[in-house]
Amino acid sequence: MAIVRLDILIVFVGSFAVLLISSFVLRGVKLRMIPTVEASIEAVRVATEKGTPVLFDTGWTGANFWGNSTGLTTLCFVPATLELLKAMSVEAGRLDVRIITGTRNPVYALMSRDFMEAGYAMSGHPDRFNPDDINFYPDNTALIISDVELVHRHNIGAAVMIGGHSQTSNIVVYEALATTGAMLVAGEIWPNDNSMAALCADYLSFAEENVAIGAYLTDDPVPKAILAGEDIIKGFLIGVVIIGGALFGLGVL
Amino acid sequence: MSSLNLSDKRWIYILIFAIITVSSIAPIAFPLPIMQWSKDFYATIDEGVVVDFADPPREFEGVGEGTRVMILCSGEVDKLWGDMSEAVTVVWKDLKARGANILLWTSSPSNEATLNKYLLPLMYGPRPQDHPDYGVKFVNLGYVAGGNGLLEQWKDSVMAITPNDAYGNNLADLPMMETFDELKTECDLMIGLDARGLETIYVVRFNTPLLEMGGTDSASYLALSYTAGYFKGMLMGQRGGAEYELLSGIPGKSFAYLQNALTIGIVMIVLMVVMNVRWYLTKESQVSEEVS
Amino acid sequence: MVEQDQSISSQIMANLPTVLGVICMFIISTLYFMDPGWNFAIFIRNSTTLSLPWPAAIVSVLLVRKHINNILRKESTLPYDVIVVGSAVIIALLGLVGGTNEPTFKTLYENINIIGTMSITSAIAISIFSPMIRIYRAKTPTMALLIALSCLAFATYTPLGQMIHPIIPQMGDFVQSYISGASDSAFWISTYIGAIALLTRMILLKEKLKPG
Amino acid sequence: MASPIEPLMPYLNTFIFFAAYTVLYKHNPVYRIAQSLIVGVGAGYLFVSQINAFNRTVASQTFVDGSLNPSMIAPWLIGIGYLAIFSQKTINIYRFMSILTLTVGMGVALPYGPAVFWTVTKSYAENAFNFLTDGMTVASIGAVVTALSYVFGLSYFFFSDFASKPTEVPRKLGRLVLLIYTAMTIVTTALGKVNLVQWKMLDAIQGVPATWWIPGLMFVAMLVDHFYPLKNLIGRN
Repeated sequence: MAIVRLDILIVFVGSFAVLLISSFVLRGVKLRMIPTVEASIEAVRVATEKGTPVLFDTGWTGANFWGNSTGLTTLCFVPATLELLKAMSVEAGRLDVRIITGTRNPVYALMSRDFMEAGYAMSGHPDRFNPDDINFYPDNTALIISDVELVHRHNIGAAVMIGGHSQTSNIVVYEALATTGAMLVAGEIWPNDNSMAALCADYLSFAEENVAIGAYLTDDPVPKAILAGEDIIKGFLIGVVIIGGALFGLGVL
Repeated sequence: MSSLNLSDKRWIYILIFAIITVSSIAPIAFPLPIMQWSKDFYATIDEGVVVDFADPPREFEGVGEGTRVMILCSGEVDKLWGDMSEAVTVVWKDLKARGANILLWTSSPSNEATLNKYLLPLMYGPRPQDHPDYGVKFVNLGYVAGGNGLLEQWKDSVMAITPNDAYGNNLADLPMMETFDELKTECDLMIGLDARGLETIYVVRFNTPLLEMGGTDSASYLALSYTAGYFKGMLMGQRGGAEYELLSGIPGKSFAYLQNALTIGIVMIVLMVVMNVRWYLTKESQVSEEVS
Repeated sequence: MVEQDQSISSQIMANLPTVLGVICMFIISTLYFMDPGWNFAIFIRNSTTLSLPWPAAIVSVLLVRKHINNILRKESTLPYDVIVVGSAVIIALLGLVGGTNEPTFKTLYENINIIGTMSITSAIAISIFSPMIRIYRAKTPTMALLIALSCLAFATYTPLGQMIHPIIPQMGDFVQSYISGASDSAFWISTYIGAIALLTRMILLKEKLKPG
Repeated sequence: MASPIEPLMPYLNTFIFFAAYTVLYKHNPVYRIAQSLIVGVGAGYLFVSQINAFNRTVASQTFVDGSLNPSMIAPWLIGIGYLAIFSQKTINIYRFMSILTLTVGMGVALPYGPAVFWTVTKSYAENAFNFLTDGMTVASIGAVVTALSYVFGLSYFFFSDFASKPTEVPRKLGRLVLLIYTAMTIVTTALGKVNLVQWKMLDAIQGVPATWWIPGLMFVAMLVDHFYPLKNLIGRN
């Protein structure tokens, strides 16, 4: 049995080591805000004022075995968006407003049922949870075409769309939301999808900000310290480009 | 619904459909600059490339008689076919003309259905399995589930994991597969159709030369892989098809799409400028009204 | 100290699925660095992968059940619920009786879902043009730059740029290949780092994957 | 063997393709019919394909030559475990299965993150100063622009005050780099996707049988409806 690419293995183990150490050392470091966290809860209030449900669409976010690095980021959206869904459900339960979800991932559909039910229960109004508001669709096309229909039928007043949508199809739903004048909170896994969110969304978070949402929803200092630790890895990579680049250029390496 | 007036955005939709219809009826040819990644794509097929992520480097000498080319239809080709059709067709024709041995895999039923409906009948007739090339110059694995995890396993042996092709033939009985089994060493070139993740499995570990084809905008999310050198060339969209037609001299139908793109491009630039000028003039007149 | 130990052990027991999941995750990860892999890791990976049809089948049934309930309740969407249920049942029967190669089963899927997919994907174009015309106003330097870059991109990716001057598509090609490529890298790589951080939080049981 | 309904398929697929566009006019029954068909057929297809997949890979392999194949027990147990979500008493079994599925998926892909960020960064570093050896060419200038853009882009994502405050200028440049990407992506996406409309339009015009009259008819119907709402016809009957 041979080890393949030892250098990647070292970076792999090193990254975890840095973040684990950061979880102790960097507690209390101040972090910048992520706009979509507060805005998502605000979306529930906006929908309440308009008297419409909130659309919560996460697209393909969920369990996958794509076995590539983009599959990894998709998986990492699961805990973040589920925590957000729970937080929104608490507010929705309190304000008696429906959250209509849209997902094309079976495991995520089942998990969102669990998290949403818990959120409504935490609001003190478990009876306001309706499992039929969790919409699973067999593929991305069914998801998008049905979302558009739901937006028009319910005249949706606010939407939170944080997840993944095939081939920037998220913008088809955004365009439908524009016709109802809905508030749009968005963040996408893929950078090209995120460009569409940048074009249309009222509140936008992108890349790792979306993965970090769970850490922002808790008062625990440890997750935030780990987020601060990410900056050390980014700094290291920047250093590799600048210092390593100079050394390569000068022929030292 | 409000009445249909000039500021109604539905005019935009009507305008775009009108442009597409006219472009489809009467296409004309245009001067076309060739993107660097398309030149790289053709150069890799024509002249070859060196891949040196791992030691020792691998030297690929271009596609010739018997070159083992695996085509991995593992992205969202079902959604993009209308933007990839001509590029895939012309490249496939070129590979056939050069005598390549082509192994095809599709990662989802809908991708398989798309190729079965639109590509394979064009290349090998209504029943590809009955074509004389089948088993000798072309093998279709069809849809095999497992995504890139499957590719991870195929690196050691295709036949050990997947004993049959798309038509139920035993792979071991097909002559082409005798030397096309252990992908990490026996695949000379991979061409991804909107495929992702191949770089981490094959390129960085086994120096497999990798080319990529996608829709016009696939370049936006695959740019990393080209800029970082994993992809040795890319061919994007119907425009990529037109570029390859020019480079290879193989005739095709890609240029029909360029007239549409040109008209849309001009209209969009004009509209953006006009709307901005209108906005600026409205703003100015509002300011002067306030001053007076 | 004893109290702390107890709290750690009780936390582990309370989150046993997450703890076991994290252990499995690292076991599977080792496969990337080993040639060949080890059997136990392959066993876990394959078992989990092979079980995936279950949740997909369950939620498909739930979807149809929801529309059946709508029919029973005579909701306003009744005609459309009938189409959903009817088409799902017909396709399921065709596939279950005739197999997945049954010609009618295949052709219905190709001519409804695959073409529907292409339709929705193509609708993206119009959904982009519309907000571009609606939103792009040079109110700030950033917006002015966005508009200028959009014009450059339109000129680069259509024959227009070449017709005006060859330098235009060359500029567009440069921006796309180098700046956009690097930007794409920064985007993905920051997300990968975010993923490692998320998994670190999971190791410390700060992301539990279950509510409450 | 072709399906007996095959001759109808060109009409059906043109109807589906263009029906999805009618929502641009307004929410209407044609769109609803297309949407319901896509959802229904998709659900039925998914159900069958999952049963087929499980049958092919697990059920048919559970007993080999009459004896139990132990490696097939786990997929059965995990799969059946998902049914536990429907009872509060057993919900923890379901949670374990779903967490296992997620974490195993993460485990497969986890090393690819560092594999990408390390090899990409290394590759940018190796080429950044190529202009020293290769002179000022488009490729060597491109390499240094790539390295700088990457550095700026990455610095935009700093989370903490200790990192982001001292790097204010690179972060602003990083925002610019991301903006450039966004602008280019929006345009290339629009141009790419509009090709799909043309592809279908060509099919409708040049295909056999020609089906262009279907979107034509839809357009006329919408135009008529605009001036004389078609639902009046139903209402008067």
